[in-house]
Amino acid sequence: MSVRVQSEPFDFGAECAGFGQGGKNVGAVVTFLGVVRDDSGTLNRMEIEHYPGMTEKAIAAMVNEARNRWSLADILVIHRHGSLKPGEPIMMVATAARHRVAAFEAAEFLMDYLKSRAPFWKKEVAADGAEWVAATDNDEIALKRW
Amino acid sequence: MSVRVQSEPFDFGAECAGFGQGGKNVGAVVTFLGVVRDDSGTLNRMEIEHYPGMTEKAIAAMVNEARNRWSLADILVIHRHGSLKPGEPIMMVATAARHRVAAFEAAEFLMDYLKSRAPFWKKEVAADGAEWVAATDNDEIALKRW
Amino acid sequence: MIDILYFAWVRERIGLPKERLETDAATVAALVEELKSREDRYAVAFADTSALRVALDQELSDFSASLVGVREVAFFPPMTGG
Amino acid sequence: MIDILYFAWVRERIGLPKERLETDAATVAALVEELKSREDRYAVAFADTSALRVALDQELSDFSASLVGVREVAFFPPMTGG
Repeated sequence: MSVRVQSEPFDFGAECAGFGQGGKNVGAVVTFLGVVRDDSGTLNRMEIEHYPGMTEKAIAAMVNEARNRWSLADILVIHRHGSLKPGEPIMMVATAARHRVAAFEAAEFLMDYLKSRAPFWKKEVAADGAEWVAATDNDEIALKRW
Repeated sequence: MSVRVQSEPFDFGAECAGFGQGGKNVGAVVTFLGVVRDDSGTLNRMEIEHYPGMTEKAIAAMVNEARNRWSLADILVIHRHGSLKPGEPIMMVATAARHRVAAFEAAEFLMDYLKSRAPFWKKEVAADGAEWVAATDNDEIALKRW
Repeated sequence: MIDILYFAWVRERIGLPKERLETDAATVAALVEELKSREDRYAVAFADTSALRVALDQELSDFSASLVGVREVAFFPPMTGG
Repeated sequence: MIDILYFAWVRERIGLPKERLETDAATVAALVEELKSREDRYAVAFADTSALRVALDQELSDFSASLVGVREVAFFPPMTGG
């Protein structure tokens, strides 16, 4: 189990390469990568603010909850903060389990909770101004599934 | 969009490395890796038989169906056949989309269909004998979600 | 002439992966009856067709389907890919 | 003495990330009222507390919660990680 909160980029391919594949009882690995989108084509950068201390605690609590709910051989969460360019990796989640359903569900659970319960805030900085990304009702609705 | 049916191993990390990350409108990548499990600790190898010709057609049909149902920037499916050792990658699926829900759903849809609608058959060969893996009721139930 | 393919334990029970047959069977079910009457190994392989799947010209089908115009029939257990 | 932290647009509206305060406020809501009465920028930032979240000692809480024993209060908009 590993959680990293960092400003540095990470290498998604390298993180995926060996994840969860050591044990005899791992049959399924799911990974999720979040990337800075540039829908308008005018994005200069995305700035991600976070709450040092609380961030790590909140993610550790989600990871523990996932371990309680599903039988998981391994979990990896990486989330960046600071200034990111369009196309750069923001964060990733990886889960390893015996069966695909547990691996998928745990990854989606972690994503839904990271989205609206980990203290990160995104600001989109474009040529014509900066705007904080607003949380949506769907973010809260997604949590009701769990 | 890419589908590969092959006996050769593939490199999961290398496949993940650049997948779906070129475009401005990709915000989410989901990947799934299936690995040969060895629950009993006695597995010698897994033999995967397939139906050449039908396999490629069946997977292409699933990929097209996924593209119709979700807005996807990219899809990758790799499935091996032949003789595999415990711990070796069997297959992988990757999806890229604007949002995480589409990427997750499309990946799960493809997995559920690959599981019971692509013509592959697994045989577990252990020291004390060989056995064809049986399909389970859950495999069929999983399809009802879509 | 029709090509008949067998996979997984169907192939093992019948003892061959493929054969070519001249048949007048109008449906998959009729073809199965014809095969079962030939030899025991077919009777054993097709003993419970509810445990089997059939593909006609590489598309999943069912045992009541017509064989008119069909060039390739494949019999196999439920798939276990992924 | 209590540490008060502000994040995202709450930080921008108030104009600072952190301050230390001596307060007798018994609840988060009372602290918010005290802050709002100090200066306009607080009144603007806290105009609609339904758009805000609060954490007490780095755990999500709510505006009716007691401040007894609390060392660190943080105000911020709904999170947008992932």
